[in-house]
Amino acid sequence: MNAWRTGRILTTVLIGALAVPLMYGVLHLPPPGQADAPAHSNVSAKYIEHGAEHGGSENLVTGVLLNYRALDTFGEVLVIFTAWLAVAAVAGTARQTGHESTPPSPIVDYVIRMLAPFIAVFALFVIVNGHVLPGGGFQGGVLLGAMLILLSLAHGGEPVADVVSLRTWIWLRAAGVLVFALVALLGLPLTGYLFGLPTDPTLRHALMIVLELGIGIGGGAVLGGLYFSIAGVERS
Amino acid sequence: MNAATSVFSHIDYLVAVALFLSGAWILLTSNNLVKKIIGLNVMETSVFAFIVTTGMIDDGAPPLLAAGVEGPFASPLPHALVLTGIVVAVSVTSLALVLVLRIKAELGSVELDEIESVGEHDDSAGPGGGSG
Amino acid sequence: MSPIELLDLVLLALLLTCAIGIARLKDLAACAILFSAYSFILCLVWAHRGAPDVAMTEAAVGAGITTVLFLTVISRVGRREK
Amino acid sequence: MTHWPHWLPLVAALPMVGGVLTPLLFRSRPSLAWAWAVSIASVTTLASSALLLTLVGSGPFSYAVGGWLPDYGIELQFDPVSALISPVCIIGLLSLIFSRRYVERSIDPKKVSFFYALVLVNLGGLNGFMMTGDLFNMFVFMEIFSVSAYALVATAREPIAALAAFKYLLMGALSSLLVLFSAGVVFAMTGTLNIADAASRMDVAGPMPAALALAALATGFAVKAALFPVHFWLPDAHAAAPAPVSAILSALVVKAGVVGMLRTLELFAGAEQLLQPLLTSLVWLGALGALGGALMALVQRDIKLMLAYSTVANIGYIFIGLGLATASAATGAMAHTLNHAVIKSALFLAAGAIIHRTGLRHIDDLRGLARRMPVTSFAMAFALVSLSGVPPMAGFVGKWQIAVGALQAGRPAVLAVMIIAGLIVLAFSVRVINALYFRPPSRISVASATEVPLSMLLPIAILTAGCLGLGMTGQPVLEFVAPVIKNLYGAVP
Repeated sequence: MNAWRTGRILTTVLIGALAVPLMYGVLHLPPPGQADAPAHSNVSAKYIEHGAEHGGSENLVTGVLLNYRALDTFGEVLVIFTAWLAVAAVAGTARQTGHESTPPSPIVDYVIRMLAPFIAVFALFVIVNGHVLPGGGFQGGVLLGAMLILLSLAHGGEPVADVVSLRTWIWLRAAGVLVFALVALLGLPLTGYLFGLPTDPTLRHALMIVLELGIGIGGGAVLGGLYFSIAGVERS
Repeated sequence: MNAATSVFSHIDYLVAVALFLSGAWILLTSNNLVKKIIGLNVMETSVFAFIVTTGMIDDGAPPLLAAGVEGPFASPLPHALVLTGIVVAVSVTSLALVLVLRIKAELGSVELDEIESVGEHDDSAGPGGGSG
Repeated sequence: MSPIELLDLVLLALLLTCAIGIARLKDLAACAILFSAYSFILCLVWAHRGAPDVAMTEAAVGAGITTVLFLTVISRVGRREK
Repeated sequence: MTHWPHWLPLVAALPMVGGVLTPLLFRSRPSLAWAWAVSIASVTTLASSALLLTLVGSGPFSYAVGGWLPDYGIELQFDPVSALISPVCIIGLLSLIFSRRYVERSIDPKKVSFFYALVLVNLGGLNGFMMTGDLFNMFVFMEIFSVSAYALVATAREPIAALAAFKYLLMGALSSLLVLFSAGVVFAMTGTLNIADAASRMDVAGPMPAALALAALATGFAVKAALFPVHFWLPDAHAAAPAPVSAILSALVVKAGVVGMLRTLELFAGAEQLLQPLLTSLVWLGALGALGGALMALVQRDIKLMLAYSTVANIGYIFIGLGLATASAATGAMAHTLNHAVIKSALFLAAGAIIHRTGLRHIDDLRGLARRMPVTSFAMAFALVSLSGVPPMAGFVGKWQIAVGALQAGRPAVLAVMIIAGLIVLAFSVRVINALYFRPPSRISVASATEVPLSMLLPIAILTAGCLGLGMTGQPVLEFVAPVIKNLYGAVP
């Protein structure tokens, strides 16, 4: 066992030694919160200045995500779908029977069933109001995913995974990527660039809502799918 | 700006780096695969904390241009980066957990030393064994 | 030292204790729950830092989904770290 | 065809969307999934060759995604470094063609459409990573091809594959974190994520944070490229993966780390005093990697492990070239990045064909195979000769330029290490050729083996022809890559 013990001590010393240059380097960065630091005076200043009319949304973060740096968000939506692809490729979609999950107490069951619609409405609200209030596609998607997991905790997973066929689940999970790809292609005729949103406010607003819904529903379905695969309740 | 105030003004960066290193310590020294993944998550959230802090501004408002809100706005770019990063972290974590489930099913354990000792016995056939 | 800055320091200290707690605890379920608390505190810190979007996502993902995934795997893999 | 710039983002987006559609459309029809994947990959290859012609014709060009200029949005750029996209597409297409028969036996039929989807998404991520000029966008594309690579390693049926994928995942996640951390530091220093813009503002923030960002970025990409001290995740992952995946990993995914290191040098070109220690450490780590990788390859009994360690050795060669920072060494390194991709994918596909037919992985068990599988054995032997750097072949071009660069930079010790490593590579190549051709068969499955079908032989044959072809056309490749040197190293001796 002492080999393992010395290994631990060695790593502790290595990480302790690593701390010094890291902290020293970070100390020389401009202090956080300084108004004239480069972080606020370069690209971010331009976002804040022209955010509303260019980005098309008061919530600048949504403007950055969907308009200025749309390729990042497309990559992002693809990563979350690839995670489900990976989990399905490794774990397979066969339903693991044999491990019985203890049924929760009726109180928990009732409360979750009561809460679920409110979470869904709140998630939809967060998705649709992503350009005015803090929120957006990701946050809504995560809330939808959390609702799916809560429901499957209450009902033991199988009924929730069986609410729609696996085929529909996969289409829902790919919603984010497909919607984003369509809107990106649409950008070509409208703005002459891929991933470009038109400058006409109402059309841009509509496209952003479509993007948010796609990301939200896609993200929620994928996160639900990840839980189904890990808990072994995915439909085969 | 003597050393004391500079350390105090950079406290957020220092805490983020400290969390990064503690996450690295958990990742490197833990023997249990699930514990390693938790350490990986601690590291990831610490890098996100660092990036959000770069966008922070003293008594500034969140980057929402609602009517009537002035004053310096926090920089929206780091928030967009961290949103993307969080979802990447979930993806990597869920793949890692599924791999752990498969390792447990096929190699019988999630403790690294037990798995390695299993590895030694049938190493004569090389990692691939007979099949392609 | 305005009370808000004091609160910040307390939250940062709590973050560090959570990380050390995760490092030292042998019981994986406790580590997962500590990680959930760690995410919540991080959500509070970011909400104060003027980043509501990120705070909301971190709370829902870090404390919600990741912890549930950990607990599901721990329940099937074994709770005690050797 | 007039220069249509929109091919640039499409070369990345098309395989990704094609990959996402694969499980949707063909989950229960594996052969259709294969046909779909091959058609998507071939369209992408045509697009990338169109881009290559534009680059050769009218020089590097950039593309503002969404119409936003770099000071607002993300800028994609197509320069000789990102010209690696066309070999990526070609090798990806050939691996996909090869994997039809191979996958039928080695992967569970229900997961075949997921396999092809992951390969397409991986190729799309690689294309995107090599063309983007934005630090955070590089991180996102890096995650895309990394997550799909971890899963592809784990699609193999052996139990060891899951553990190898897990170790690969931990190291890959660590390297992505370091890249993200340095993107955060660069943003805090310069306020922008665009590489060209950040490079021009780098000196405003003083040397210390720049050194931190450089160290984190270089370490992150060194781990992704499996440079010497942080290479230990590669052999198990590349050996345990299915053969077409090993070809894609060793030939392409590892080269993304090299391209990342080139972007790092581009970002910090202004700060010479910071770059000097990095370049010298790259030379020595590369030299140790070349020697260590070759030695480990020599002692391996499993052919795929041998090829995996030889990848570590060749990555060592490439980083020696980048570290020496002379014009000929750096162009040699970039040429070797391309040549090694072609050689190593030919070797892994040939090894996959042998394993597919005989089920044997040990070199000693493959004795006398040449009589039963003439074409595959000839391809394996031909590519091994090319790997050891015999003159007219592709392996020689890069190594010779790096050796000349080592002499120019006055580093005879490095040259000595390269020669020793080259001899060791020759030794294990001769050992395999000797086993294949000059020894009587010792296994029934070798004696009864038959040649693999055409869909596996064609890609091997094309890549083997490339081993010679790239050797012949070495000079134009070197001239093609030369203009990048100036903005990598600034003034270069």
